[in-house]
Amino acid sequence: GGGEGGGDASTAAAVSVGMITSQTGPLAAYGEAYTAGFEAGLDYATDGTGAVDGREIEITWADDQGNPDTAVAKAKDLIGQGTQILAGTVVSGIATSLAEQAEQNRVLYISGPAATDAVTGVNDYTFRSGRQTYQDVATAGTFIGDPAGKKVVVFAQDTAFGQGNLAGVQAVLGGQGATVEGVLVAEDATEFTPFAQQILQAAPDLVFVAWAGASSGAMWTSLAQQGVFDVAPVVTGLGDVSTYGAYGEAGASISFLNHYFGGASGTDVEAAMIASLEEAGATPDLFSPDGFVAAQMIVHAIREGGDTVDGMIDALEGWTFESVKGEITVRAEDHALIQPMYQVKLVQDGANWVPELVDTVDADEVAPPVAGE
Amino acid sequence: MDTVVLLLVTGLGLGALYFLVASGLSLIYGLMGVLNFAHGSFLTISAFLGWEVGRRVSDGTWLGLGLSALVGVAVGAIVAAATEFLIIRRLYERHIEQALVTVGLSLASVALFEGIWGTDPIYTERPDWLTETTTVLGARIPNDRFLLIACAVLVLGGIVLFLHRTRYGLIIRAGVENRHMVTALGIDVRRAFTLVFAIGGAAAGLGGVLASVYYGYVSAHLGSVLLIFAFIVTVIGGLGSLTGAAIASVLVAVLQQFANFYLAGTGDFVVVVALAAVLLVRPRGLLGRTT
Amino acid sequence: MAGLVADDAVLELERVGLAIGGARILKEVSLAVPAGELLGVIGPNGAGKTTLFNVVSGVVRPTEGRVVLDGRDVTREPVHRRAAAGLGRTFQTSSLFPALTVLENVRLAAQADLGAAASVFRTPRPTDAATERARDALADVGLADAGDRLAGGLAHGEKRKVEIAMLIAMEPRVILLDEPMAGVGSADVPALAEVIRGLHRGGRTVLMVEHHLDVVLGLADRIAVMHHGELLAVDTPEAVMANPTVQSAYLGEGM
Amino acid sequence: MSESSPAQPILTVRGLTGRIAGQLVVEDVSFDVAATGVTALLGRNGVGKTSTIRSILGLIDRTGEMSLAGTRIDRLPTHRIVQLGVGYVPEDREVFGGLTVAENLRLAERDRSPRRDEVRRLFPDLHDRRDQRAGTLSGGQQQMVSLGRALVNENRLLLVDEPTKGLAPKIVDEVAVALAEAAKTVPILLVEQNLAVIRALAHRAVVLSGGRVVYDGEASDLLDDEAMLRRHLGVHDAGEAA
Amino acid sequence: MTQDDLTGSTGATGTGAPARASRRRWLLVGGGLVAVAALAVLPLLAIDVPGVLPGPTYTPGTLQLLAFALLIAALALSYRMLFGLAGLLSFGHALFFAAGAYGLGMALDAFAPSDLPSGLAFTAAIGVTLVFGLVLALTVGALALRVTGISFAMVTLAFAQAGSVLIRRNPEQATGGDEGLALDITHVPEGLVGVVHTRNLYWMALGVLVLVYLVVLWVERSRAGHVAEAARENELRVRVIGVRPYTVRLLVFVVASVLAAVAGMGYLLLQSGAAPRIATADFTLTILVIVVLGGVGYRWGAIVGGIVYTLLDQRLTALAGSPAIEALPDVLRIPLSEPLFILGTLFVLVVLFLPGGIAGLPGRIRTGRRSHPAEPLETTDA
Ligand SMILES: Nc1ncnc2c1ncn2[C@@H]1O[C@H](COP(=O)(O)OP(=O)(O)OP(=O)(O)O)[C@@H](O)[C@H]1O
Ligand SMILES: Nc1ncnc2c1ncn2[C@@H]1O[C@H](COP(=O)(O)OP(=O)(O)OP(=O)(O)O)[C@@H](O)[C@H]1O
Ligand SMILES: [Mg+2]
Ligand SMILES: [Mg+2]
Repeated sequence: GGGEGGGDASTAAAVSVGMITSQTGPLAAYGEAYTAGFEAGLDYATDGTGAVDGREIEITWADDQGNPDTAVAKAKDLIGQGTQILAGTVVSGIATSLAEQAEQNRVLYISGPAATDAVTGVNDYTFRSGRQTYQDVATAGTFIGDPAGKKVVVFAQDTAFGQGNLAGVQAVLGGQGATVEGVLVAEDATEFTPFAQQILQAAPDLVFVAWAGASSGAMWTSLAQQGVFDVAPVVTGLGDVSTYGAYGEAGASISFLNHYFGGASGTDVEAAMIASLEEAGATPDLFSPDGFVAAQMIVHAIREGGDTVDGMIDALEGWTFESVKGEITVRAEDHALIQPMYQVKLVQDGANWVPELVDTVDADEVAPPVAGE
Repeated sequence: MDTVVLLLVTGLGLGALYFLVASGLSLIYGLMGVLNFAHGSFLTISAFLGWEVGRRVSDGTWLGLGLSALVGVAVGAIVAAATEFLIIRRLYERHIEQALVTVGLSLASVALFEGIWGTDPIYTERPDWLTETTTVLGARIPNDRFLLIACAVLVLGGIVLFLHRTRYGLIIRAGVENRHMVTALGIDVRRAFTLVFAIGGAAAGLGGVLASVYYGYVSAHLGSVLLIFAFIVTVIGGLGSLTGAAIASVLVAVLQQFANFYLAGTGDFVVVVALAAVLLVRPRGLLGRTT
Repeated sequence: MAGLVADDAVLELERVGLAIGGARILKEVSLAVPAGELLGVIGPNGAGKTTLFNVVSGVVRPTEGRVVLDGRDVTREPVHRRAAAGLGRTFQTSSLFPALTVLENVRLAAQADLGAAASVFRTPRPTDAATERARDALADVGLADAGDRLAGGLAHGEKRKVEIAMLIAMEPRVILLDEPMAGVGSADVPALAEVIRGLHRGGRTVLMVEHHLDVVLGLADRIAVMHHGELLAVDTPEAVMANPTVQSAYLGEGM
Repeated sequence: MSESSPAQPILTVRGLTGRIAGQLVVEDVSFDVAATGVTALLGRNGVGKTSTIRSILGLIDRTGEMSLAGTRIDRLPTHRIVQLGVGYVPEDREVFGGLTVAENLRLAERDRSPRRDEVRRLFPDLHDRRDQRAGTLSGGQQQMVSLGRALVNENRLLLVDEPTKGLAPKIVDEVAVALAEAAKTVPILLVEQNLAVIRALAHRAVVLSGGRVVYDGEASDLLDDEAMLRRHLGVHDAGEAA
Repeated sequence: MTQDDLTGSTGATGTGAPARASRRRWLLVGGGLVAVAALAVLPLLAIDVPGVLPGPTYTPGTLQLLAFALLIAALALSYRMLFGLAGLLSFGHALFFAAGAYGLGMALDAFAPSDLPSGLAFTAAIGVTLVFGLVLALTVGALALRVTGISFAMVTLAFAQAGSVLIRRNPEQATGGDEGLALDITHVPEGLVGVVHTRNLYWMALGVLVLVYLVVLWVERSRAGHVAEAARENELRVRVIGVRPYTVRLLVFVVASVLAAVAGMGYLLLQSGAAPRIATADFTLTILVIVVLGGVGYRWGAIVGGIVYTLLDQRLTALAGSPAIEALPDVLRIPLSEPLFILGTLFVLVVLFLPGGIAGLPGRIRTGRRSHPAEPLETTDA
């Protein structure tokens, strides 16, 4: 640690950063990957000192338990104790609550892997460190070449996540001339066979599946059983390592869009991150870059921000930097994080399934339109 | 046409799963007045242990599945009997407290399962035949639905016979009404009640293993997902009526399928409306006793 | 059938019948009870006496016939409406609110006519009218000191008395008593009989099912005899006792 | 009629104390039930007669010493006591309303060869209603089921709590006859408010007052002594209800 | 159902020796006032209770936690009235809490574009939400109360489930679905926004609790309360006295539900948003757990339960992540690092060995007696 930088430390006060993420609760595994990525990023951005220009970064970790009430309470506690920067959370609902707190209390907030589009452009104080739903959807669009005249069926759960994906596809691919049809399934539904039938009846050119949660195994089985893979390419987002086995036999037939998997980008920064992660006994995973980027942004904000929120916002807006996935830009207008995405397939390796990169999708190609315009 | 067949048969399959959970629930409630919120946990633990054993012996084969089922049934019965013996028994006839204890148990056990097996679902292997389909009247029906239906029918028949053909059945039915009087006739009623829990737990255990086949995973929340519907089915069928629970299971599941498909995913709402409607017309459920 | 009905009848049954799943439990029971009468109802076990009371009080709806209270057809009215119209009853097995105190039990009955909706939320006071009425009613049955005990902890005979006290506090005009003496110790029978006589003397109409014949004979103006769901006879105590069917079906040899 | 000498009571109760919810309902009660005939347990409403019987059976918390034919029963659970040969007719009938009459009786059968014919002879009405649910029976009919359940087995002792409550006079006679007949073979502890029935059946009487025994002796001595009746039972007219 | 050990006083038994009773009453009133006053000055003091509170009592984090606890206590109190007094075991109480939170949130959203004066718009939003809660309660209550006992529980569960699904479905983008609803602060008084004003939010929560307490007290002491209590014991008997239990129950149900909605509104303001979690059956179960933990027999039991539960939940989570636990062997570490496991187990133990809940503890110690109010699950219906 760089704790003993005597003279400097006495002139420049420490900066307190509040990290709120799931340590327990349903998304604890994501929280863990994010946390590991953050530690690696902090190491990288501060050259292992944990300090910026001699100023110690004091990090307080708080567990949101996947519960917005807890998260808000923790945030208020942290803000009350003088925290200037908040970051974190995998849970979209918590991210929007924290964004709200950031605005009410004028602190900087850098949201975690939560994918909701709502965080982009929500207010001046809120930034993001991961990708957003729109980027996922746009990546899916890259699988059918020219969408004009094609028919796309979105198969999703009838939740904010699923609806967001449908809206995204309508905006992205519909905007490019595709006919988009949604097959939305009640979140609690357990029987997907009839819906697989419904997809078949629609005679699609591309099936986009946006699914979260435990029922995905049963869902994929149903699609395979009813022969959906025989009629059109099926695209979906590739989740974290633990889900690779969830697709069963169907895994080989699915075209995956992907935010990140270990080894996807091959950049130097990635190599540094993986080395750092492995040293800490962790493995790179879907949300490792989000944590890494968050650390980079925080360090940058402290370094250039002049200790005021407005200064930090100014420092981050429009900032372009090298990160795990390559070159990343914080768009000034709405704080969207412009970054490349990946096309991936799963291949069987013994008893396991492993991802294999098919193509990298340019950051600009999948950049969301400016929010609020 | 084939869509209708598909909806019907898959509805029956789902109904079978509901029934496997509801049968134990209904039995325990009807006979002992205990609203058992821990029933979902019986199911979950059976599914987990069944899976652990099955995969170690022979993953994804009939032998493995058979073993899982056996272990599931045994675990369900033992855990349920132990629950009754160690906890419920101390609160005989204090029905509210009994229900409360089971609430506490279910909260604690789900947390414990999460601690042991993690929060993510664990995907399971099953025999190939079960992942294939059979075409019935043009509809491609997944084979595991047939397995579910067959098991549910067997369980229904078995329990009905037990209750009406055996002395234990008689004791249980009497003990529900007036435990003191049954003991005053020289019968150790507590043993009968433990037995009821064991039977209910065994049905849930089988349900747990089959649920893991149906969903393709085991997770700490497997039981809670099914429990609410099992409750609804139990009430619609008439508390304590096994046949009622069976009929209601099928009705609810089929209704749910059709509503989900044709009425824009409104299956859950339709079930709620059905529950309210049935209770308003027949406050004691379809086959509930009318005294 | 109107001819049967006396002008001053407060309670009339017109060809009341009840069938449950093929079993005819009441058959064409017609009866008119004039105001102020104490009518004893006797009959063998299972004759349908309790069922008759259930039909009159609205707990069970008859499958045939009409129940007329004060000239008004109440056959389709629910229990609480009939009670509010002045019909009180007790049950064959005591039925109190076990977790409330004796006084609270009786006070509930006293304040049953809650009056205007606004008064529903009014807080009862130790001194309000309903409480006074409840205390008086308890004193009438000799339980003045038992007000603070929990009703669930009373012995059988005491429960019976509390039930009567609840009736007194309700001030109904027509009262149905289902075996008020059952389980009451011989020592207390005369006192309880006196209480019932008092109920009646106040001008109320009382119907009483009772197997204690001496009590019935001592109190009743007329006696109705039921057998197999039918009304065999309604007559003066002397005439009923002399009736040979009553002798054989109900009284037996006597001890 | 006396395998065991009359000096050997079938049931001895010493220092029995019973509580319901912590409240004392039976206090230091001691008495014997003779090995033959009917012993009456008397007292005014609420003195604890029912509670005494229920304590003997272990249906409420109790302490004290009790033996049935020499076997200590104060630590046994209810069902074990009953299995020693005790028949119980509870105060409020307590039939199983959801079961049929036949099922109620079948449930009570403990013996290898239960005395079904006996019960059928005593209560022919029950036989006709064997498939009716007991909950729909009239009060008196339920009382018969309750008695039938006790009489269907061979017993060493019957505990009978107010068997004639709510019965029509004719049935009261019949029940009394049935009990008298039963008493020829099995000793009975009988709680009863109807003094006429007591007079006809009981040999001995135990009177409770305030949870304690205040009289223990010959039934006839008690019934013939007006002063004692008045004092213990509050009865003014001993010849009542004759 | 035996009512053997019914000794728990529900507080509605106002008889007894009048002089002693009135002295007791004054003591209680005085004690209550002191307690409220003590709670009210907490934000001005710096009391630090390590291990129980996250920091000194004036800090926003602690005040936020305490305010949350007070609102949960208010909700529990309203539930106790339903369950403890009227014996109505509802599994849908969360629905009304959510109705308050989401109702106010959506109303504020709807009024946001209007240029009404803020004070007026805020009041109007509250008014609209109250009416919404009332209508919802009347509708659900009128239907659900047609049945009793477990069936009632299931109908309320089903309605709450429908409400929960509806909220998660995010119809017309109105509820925010899984992501929850953010509070639109356009018309919210400035004093209730931001961490610097956490103190005001705390006082608001305290105000809600006091309000709910007074209303509950009033209902329980009223004739309607007595009838509801009696109907819990023996429904047919109440009808024979001439009262329709349905009406009284509906009354209690509606009052309890509207109170829950009031607590829900407080929750929205405190949290600056609403999450779908508060509409789930699990949340109702949590309230039930709180009420029982505190002691069904006592009004203040619900309050104590609410506060204890919230603090415990928070502290156990802190404990679960602590190094001390991490160092334990698996058999101990796994259960101990799951706060819900500990809470669930604790709850089971309380029900088994402490039937009166926390509030019953003093009485038990005093008399050495068991006391637990038992509610008949299935009321008599003919
Ligand atoms: N649901 C039912 N099904 C068949 N029979 C029934 C039903 N309900 C009541 N009964 C019969 O109706 C008859 C009348 O019963 P009720 O209780 O009115 O008799 P009662 O005259 O009050 O007798 P008791 O003096 O013994 O109380 C009885 O024979 C009873 O068995
Ligand atoms: N469940 C109970 N809870 C509290 N006290 C009770 C309970 N049951 C009975 N008691 C009390 O125990 C005492 C004895 O009651 P018990 O029923 O044994 O009297 P009894 O002699 O059988 O009266 P009866 O002649 O009326 O049947 C009564 O004073 C009563 O208050
Ligand atoms: Mg009768
Ligand atoms: Mg008695």
